[in-house]
Amino acid sequence: MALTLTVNGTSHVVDVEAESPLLWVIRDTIGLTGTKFGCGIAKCGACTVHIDGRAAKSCTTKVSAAVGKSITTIEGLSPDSTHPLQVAWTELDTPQCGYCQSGQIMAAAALLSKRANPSDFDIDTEMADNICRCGTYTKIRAAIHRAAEIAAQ
Amino acid sequence: MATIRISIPETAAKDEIVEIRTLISHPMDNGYNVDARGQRIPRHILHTFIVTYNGVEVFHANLHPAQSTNPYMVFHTVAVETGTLEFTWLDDDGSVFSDTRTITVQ
Amino acid sequence: MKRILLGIILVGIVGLIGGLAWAMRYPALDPIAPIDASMEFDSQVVALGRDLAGFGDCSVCHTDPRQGLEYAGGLPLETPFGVLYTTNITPDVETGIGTWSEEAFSRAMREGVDNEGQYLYPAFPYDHFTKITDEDMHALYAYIMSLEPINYTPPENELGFPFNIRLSLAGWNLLFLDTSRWEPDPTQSDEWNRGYYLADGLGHCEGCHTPRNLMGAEIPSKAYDGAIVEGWYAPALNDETTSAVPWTQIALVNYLLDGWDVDHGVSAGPMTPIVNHLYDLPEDDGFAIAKYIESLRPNLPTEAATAELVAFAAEREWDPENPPSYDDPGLQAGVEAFDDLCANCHKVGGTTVPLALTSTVRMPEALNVMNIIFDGVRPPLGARDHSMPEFGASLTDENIADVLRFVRVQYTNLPAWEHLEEIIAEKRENW
Amino acid sequence: MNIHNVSRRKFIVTSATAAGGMMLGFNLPAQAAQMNANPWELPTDKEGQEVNAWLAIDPDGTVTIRVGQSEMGEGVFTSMPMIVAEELHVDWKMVKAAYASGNRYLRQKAEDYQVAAGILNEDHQVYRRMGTGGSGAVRRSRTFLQQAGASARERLKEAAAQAWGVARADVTAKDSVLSSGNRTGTFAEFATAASTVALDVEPVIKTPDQFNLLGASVARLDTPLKVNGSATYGIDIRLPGMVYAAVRANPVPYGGIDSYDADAIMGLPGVIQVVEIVPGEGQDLRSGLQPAVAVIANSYTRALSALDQMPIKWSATPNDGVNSRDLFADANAALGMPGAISVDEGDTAGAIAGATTVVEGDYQAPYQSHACMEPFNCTVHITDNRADVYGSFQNPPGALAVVAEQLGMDPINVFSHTTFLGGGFGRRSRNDEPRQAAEIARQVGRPVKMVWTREEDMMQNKMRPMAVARFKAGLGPDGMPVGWHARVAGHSITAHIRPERIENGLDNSLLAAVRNHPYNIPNQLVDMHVRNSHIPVHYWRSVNASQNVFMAEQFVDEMAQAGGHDPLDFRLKMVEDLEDWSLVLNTLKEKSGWTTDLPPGTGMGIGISEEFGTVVGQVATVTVSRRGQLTIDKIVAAVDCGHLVNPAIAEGQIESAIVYGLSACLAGEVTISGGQVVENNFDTFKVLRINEMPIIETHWALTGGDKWGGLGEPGLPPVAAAVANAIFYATGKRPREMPIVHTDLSWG
Amino acid sequence: MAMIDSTRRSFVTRIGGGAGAMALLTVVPHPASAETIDLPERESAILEAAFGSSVLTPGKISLDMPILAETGLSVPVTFKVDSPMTEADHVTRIMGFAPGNPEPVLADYQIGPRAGLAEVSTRIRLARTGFVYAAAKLSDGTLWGTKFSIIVTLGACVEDIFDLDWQRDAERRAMRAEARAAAAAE
Repeated sequence: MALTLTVNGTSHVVDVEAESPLLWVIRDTIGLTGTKFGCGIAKCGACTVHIDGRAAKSCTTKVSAAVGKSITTIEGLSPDSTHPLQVAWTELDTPQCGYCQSGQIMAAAALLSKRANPSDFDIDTEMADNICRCGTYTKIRAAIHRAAEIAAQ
Repeated sequence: MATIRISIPETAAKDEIVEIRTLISHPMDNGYNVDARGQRIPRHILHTFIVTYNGVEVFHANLHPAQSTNPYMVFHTVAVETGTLEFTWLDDDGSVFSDTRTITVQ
Repeated sequence: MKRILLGIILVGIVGLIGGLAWAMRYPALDPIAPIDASMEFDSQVVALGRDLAGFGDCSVCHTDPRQGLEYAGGLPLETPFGVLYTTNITPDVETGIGTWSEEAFSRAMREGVDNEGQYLYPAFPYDHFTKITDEDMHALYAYIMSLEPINYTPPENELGFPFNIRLSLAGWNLLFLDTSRWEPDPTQSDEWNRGYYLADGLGHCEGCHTPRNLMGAEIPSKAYDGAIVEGWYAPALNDETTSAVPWTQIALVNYLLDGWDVDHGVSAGPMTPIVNHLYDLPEDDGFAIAKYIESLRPNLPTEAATAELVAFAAEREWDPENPPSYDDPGLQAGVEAFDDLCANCHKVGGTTVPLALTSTVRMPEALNVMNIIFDGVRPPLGARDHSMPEFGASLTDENIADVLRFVRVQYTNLPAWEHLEEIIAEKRENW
Repeated sequence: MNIHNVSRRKFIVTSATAAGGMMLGFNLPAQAAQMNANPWELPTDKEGQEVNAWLAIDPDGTVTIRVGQSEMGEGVFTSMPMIVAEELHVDWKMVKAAYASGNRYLRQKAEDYQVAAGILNEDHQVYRRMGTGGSGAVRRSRTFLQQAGASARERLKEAAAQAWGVARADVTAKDSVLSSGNRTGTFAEFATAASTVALDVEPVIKTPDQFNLLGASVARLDTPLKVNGSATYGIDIRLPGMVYAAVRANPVPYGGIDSYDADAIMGLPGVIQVVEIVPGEGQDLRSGLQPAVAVIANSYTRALSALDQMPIKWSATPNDGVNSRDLFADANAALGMPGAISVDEGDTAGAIAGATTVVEGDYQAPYQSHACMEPFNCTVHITDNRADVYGSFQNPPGALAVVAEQLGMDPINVFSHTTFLGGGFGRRSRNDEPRQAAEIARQVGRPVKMVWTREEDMMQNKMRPMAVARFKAGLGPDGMPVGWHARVAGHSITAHIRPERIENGLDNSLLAAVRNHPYNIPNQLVDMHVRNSHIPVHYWRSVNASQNVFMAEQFVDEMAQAGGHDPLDFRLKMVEDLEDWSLVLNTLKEKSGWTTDLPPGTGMGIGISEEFGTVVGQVATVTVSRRGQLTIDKIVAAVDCGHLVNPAIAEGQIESAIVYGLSACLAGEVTISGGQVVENNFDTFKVLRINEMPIIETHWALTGGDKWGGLGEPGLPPVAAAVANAIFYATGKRPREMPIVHTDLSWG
Repeated sequence: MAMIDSTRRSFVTRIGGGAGAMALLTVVPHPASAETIDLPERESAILEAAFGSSVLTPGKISLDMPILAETGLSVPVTFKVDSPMTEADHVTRIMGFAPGNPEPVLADYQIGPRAGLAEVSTRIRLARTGFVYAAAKLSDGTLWGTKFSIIVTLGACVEDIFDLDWQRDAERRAMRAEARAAAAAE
């Protein structure tokens, strides 16, 4: 059936089943492949997007539940990678293989909106949903602190 | 019993060169494979493949462990006369597999 | 919440009349010059103070996570008559309690009166802290005074008339404050008494787990019956408990120190910071508190009854091979929503606690399961691989109501939860 | 299990970057992307002038350097171009990267200047080595990449010299500028001439002391693409007219399909067809095609939901009864019998019999999964007599060969396009999946992207082998070993992939880090048993060393304790004639503040091993509560890989290997039940998360010289041993089994 | 793909811009620049026994096989000899060799004029990257040969993955053995 989704500020009319996972509508139907598929059961965080500013696992979110809401993906975080997190991520060369990093950055953005100056403990518990098999966690922690600094300036 | 598949034209013009394709199912254990305990699985292959045309040998292949599983062979012969071709494979364990085909030459 | 509002108004009137007479009772105490804690106190005492502050969870209320300035206060506490902001208790001279003498600190903790003699609001559990021994009070003071001073002035309290008049609290103290010192119960073991002291004093467990009367004070006759606090339900710890498997001392130690127990589930909500503090504290004290809490429920179910519930849990756990189905369309919608999301982990062969055994599913209030669906579960320090993602943005309110109805029916034989739609709407509104 | 903690009893955690060691400062501005989001395509739209197969120079001076290895996080898209740039004397800011073409690797032999310089011989392919594995990127490509840069540089100088009528020796090349006296010119100007000019003698490549770019922590070229979601991974490929395939094979690996009801789902939205994959007659299982069934639809989610709803009956297999318990019992039984001998020096049995003290220890490690973050996928597009295969390949020529074989096409007409890899860790050097995609594409007749669910990825994974080991040693009166016997029984990768290399049961790779430990023990006997099951196995990060070091280095600690030695000094004594091992151990001692005198519940442990030419030692500091809660507080690593190309990337690899190793030794494992994998997603397969991350410090202890060791994998094996040995000092208990979660660590 | 100029040794390839259309490639079997095809020792001994000599003149016989194989378990190969296959002038025997295999001989066919065409196809196993050789004996007793370089990818890294570690181990053990011997001598 035809549904209207607002992704990164632009609206898209998509002809998909209401119970399709939002992840695959974003990737296959709309074509934004920055949001990644990692597990399909909301346990790895690679598919994290924002729905009305809150972090959500798009692999287990029905597209029908996202209609009428503002969806933000990694491509929509900033037009030219100038979001403090993207600047900090680049400055510290945080990614290795990079596959999980879209999810990490989107989860970190949701964290920073809740906690402007997160401690290591805050980062550890809030980001525990996002797996990184390359083990870039030390850099992720440092980059979130750096992003908080940049945002504060 | 090993399944054998042979493709050969039924009829051919006199002295026409015909292509023959043969396939026989056989594990062709080359003696270098190992079992779950790492012990070599003894060699067990078809070592010879002979084709006779009305009794005359027209193709003779000595097969070696490098022959892939289910030996597949394509070769040619001259359709000299109507007759029967006999295809014979000889197995390490002494068993013999064979099949025949006839060809009519106008 | 409505009952508490009425209660406070009543108290205000009584307090006003009596208050004037009492006003002279609390003089202001002279401020002291700022002290260098490292010189003043022995490091062992400061370390003990840090542990005690852990048991009292002082930093939980006296820190606004959005700022991340520990002990500097500013955390808004929603109350029916307005918003209270926790105070800055760092030893900062200007904005904190840098000029408080130990006597002033001790008076505030025991009688709810600040350095200038002003009454403090009972949201600060001085009715429990009054039970702290002098030795512990000294250690707490030493620790607080050795904190990093942070110059931060929390926002003004937003209280309407007459509650902004602190004098009215004199009446509240008159009625409900018992400043008698804590006495061990001779009939119990030292371990039990240590647990009792920590739970009743610093731990102020009753602060959440005991219902309050109209005047907002804990009802002694209903100690540990369970109560709704800050949008969560603090479950009953006494015979009123609805947990399937009895809470043994070991189960309580696992839960209180590591934040999860194989027979009861993972801590969530306001309980997580508490278990995270206990995780760091001496294990013997953890065992002691568990001993005391265990004793709150003398009448245990028979082993057969427990075994039956455990069998029920195993039988009801979601089996991917043949999932449950219900004729009632509402429940069946709940089955579908559960299947897409929750059944990925909460299933036979999964690593989660069978849902029918978890305390949250068996509670009389749906608040906790609802909050967990909205906000997920952040992993406690003692069980770092036990976490659940937040699904608030992934589900519509209707989905959540369906799941709650289904969970209650599938995993318990207890009465259905009521007014789900209202609590979900309220949660969604200020989520 | 809990890892890392902020608390009184632990070390006070410093926030911000806790990575210590020699980390060069980062003063580099955020970079624009230095490659195409599709890394196999040109980074610029201009036709660069190719000087040789490795580099082309655009008119604006941009130099596109080809990368032979696959970028899966180990930074080859930065380190390989650095090696070429070092010799080329190009301005690094002008360097961009793109993958070398798998097809061209096939068609073109080694270039003349490489043969003339004696670096390659004429039968080598032009890009020499396009597989990525064995931590070999730098050490196996360095020479011909340096030669590519040097020969291009000298040709540019020769072209300028001829244009200016001067001797080549009077021309200098620096930061993309050629100059002689007052005359200057850019690389771009002389690129065309340089591509045809002939040199009588090829330049000699630099020695490490002459490096100036190599050794600097330049920013990674791929980072900008990885922070805005634009980097293309295999799973992201989108081709016009492409359809999607969701595939499922028998959960018991290599099991067959009894029946499936395609009609039941044909009517579902978007479903196009159902494809059955049948291995060719006699196609040896190692070649990868397993019986499977795929649903083709116009979107992946439709294909997958249709596949989930299609009734499929898997046929019974001879392996339905296989489970981990029996496999371990069978392997442990083998430890009682003499095995195939790999090392036999002196009279080990006699030495042990006559020893003052005898020490024994058994250990065990399970199957382990790669669990790359990017589940398996592959896209194949067949046109009349050409095929294009897109994917995250660790071995592009392999993928190309597999597609050619499956489609019966001449490999010349098959083109592999490697994307970024969402993790490889050895798993993606196996090409069974591209073969499956090719078979689907052949039947579908349209470009098709096949994507595996996480469950399929875990259940059909080619696992890190399981293994058990028994050690026995005799110590002399001075407590030092006089005889050492090690016996390992486990699943052999070689027996699975290249059985003909197993002679009378001996597979040396199964004994990595056991047969070639460096300890100076006079009498040594090392033997092994192959114990394979139907579970396919393949290379996993650091291969067998990942379990062998957990076992061997714990036994070294047991010998030290039995002999009354400090474990670190014990090791130092046995390697005092080895410069690199001694330097690493002494660096560890100093940097970690090594001590075994710690309060109960806290412990420090050591683990050290050498793999792919690199020595890595680690000291772990752990805390265990009385009830057995384990916290990994800190890991200090000391590394000797000889030289560093990019220290920041190198440090990232050590840290990455430590985290990957911790995931595999703390709680993550793969168990087999009913012939199939039990842990098929991240709810049951436990990996380390950020809240379990210890502090990690990496210190370089480089002995330089002609040592060029790998870095992607050697950092992994020591961590499990260091943690296990630390747990012994904290609790007195020795976790003899991986993962450690199986051992009750409660004490006191 | 950048424009590629011909270089002396490598094959001529003209590739359009980008990874787009490809001009047909000519793949010439490895030009045998040498006067004879020399086989490794093991193989030439067998050839000597079978053909009476191991001196092969390049030419007349060709090997048609892919230049790349993944597992090498089932590699299609066609042996083709340019011969009229008449009574007077025909091929009597064709043999194939793979030095990289555990056993040298790949194939051994005896044919004669009755074949009419000297062309045999089959599927063989190859263990590793390297050369495949083919030899033909004609009725006039002359011997002809060719060789073909093929890449086998799977298992390519099997043999060299631990090469550096085994070599380092061997050096250490040798050094220690020497030291022990020297110590014993004193």
